[in-house]
Amino acid sequence: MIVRIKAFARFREIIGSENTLDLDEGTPVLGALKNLSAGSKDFRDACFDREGTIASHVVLMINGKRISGRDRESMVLHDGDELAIFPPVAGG
Amino acid sequence: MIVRIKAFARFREIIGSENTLDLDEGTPVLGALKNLSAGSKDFRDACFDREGTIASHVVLMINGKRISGRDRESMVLHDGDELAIFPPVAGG
Amino acid sequence: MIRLQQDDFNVTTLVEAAKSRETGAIVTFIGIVRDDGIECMELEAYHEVAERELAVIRDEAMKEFPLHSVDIIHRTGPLRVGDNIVLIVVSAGHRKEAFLGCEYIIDRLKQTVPIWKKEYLKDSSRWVGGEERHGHS
Amino acid sequence: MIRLQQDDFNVTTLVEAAKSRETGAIVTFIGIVRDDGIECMELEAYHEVAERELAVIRDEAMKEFPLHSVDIIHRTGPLRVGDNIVLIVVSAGHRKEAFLGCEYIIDRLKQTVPIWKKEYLKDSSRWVGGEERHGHS
Repeated sequence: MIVRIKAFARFREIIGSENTLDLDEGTPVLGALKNLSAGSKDFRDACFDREGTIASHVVLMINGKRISGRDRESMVLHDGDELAIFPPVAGG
Repeated sequence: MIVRIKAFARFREIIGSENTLDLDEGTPVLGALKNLSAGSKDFRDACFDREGTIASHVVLMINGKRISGRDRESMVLHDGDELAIFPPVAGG
Repeated sequence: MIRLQQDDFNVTTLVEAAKSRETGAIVTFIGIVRDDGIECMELEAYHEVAERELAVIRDEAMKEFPLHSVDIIHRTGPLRVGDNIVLIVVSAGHRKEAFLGCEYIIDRLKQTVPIWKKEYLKDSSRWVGGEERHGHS
Repeated sequence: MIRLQQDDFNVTTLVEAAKSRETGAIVTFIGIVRDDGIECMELEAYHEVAERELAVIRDEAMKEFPLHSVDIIHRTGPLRVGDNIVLIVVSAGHRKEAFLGCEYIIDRLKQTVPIWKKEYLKDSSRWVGGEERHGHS
């Protein structure tokens, strides 16, 4: 299945604004992020804390909806989904 | 002595925006207002309540400074003073 | 700038003039003639005293809150529904104080500044009472 | 109107457009690039989601307070010190709700709308953290 990754701010600077991943059906968010980390140590360092869990300040959205709690790792992605990753917002 | 009377809003409509009174030295505010009332029943009705005291909603200023409490009746006017009379303010 | 004037004001111009390099937030309040069944209104002021009171309020606000600038323009004369009555422009480093300062100023203005409004209805007219009565906003 | 745009906005034009016959008060908030030792900044947004979140905030504000209209324009792209970042225009019958509504909107905007700022200093650059960190206002 194809999942689009949108990255903003310093995540965009590391992996570019838009990536397309070809993942196995049923891959969860964590799987997609690990896939991206495999290609970029900088991305891994920005996304994960020292314990290997997604850093608390990282914001994740699937199709424009924020995901929180356990969903941040385990929510399953579907073909055509847009997964967005970015740091805390600072508009206004 | 000469005292200028500035009137605003409905007081202006009754006695005009500016009047000059020639009063005895030592005349208090009450004396000036009674002097004006003598010439206009409408002014008297607007300025005084039924007990003959200055109505509580009437605002008075001498030379641009609000006078309150007992001063509203007893403060003594001086030659060249500007006594202003108006209803509650409603700007903004 | 503190001013009573018949002419309308331009909000953009005053906002731009209020900026300094330290400005991060500008809050403006615009009071407008509301249609309370009226045709038009006439504003009257005790000019010298009103301008002096507005300056006092500006000074109070700048003492109370860390503001960079305060401008108040209040119109007088005949106004129609939809016309601007008053503009307050408050600039500050941060938004909290800009909001607090701006609201403080309009609240005080309505309490103390000698300005009056006469509303003209279809067949009659009336003087608007002070705040807590028929205040427009 | 809810809009993310590169271009600047005209406050006067939006204030005039916000008026109806029932409008008695308009409060505006303008966020401005403040000189925190920076040369300029670049604003980036998750466009579709940011505009949708702004519309959600507008709807929340209009549900919470008796407002007549809410307009939010947020700029993106390169901005210099003194440039406008965001404009919020809130119209209402009375001033209290206009102030409350406007402050509610900018508070929420800073919490939830996916927009980021990169500040360029003389020899370096930095991403601005979220509210309660180095927020500009």
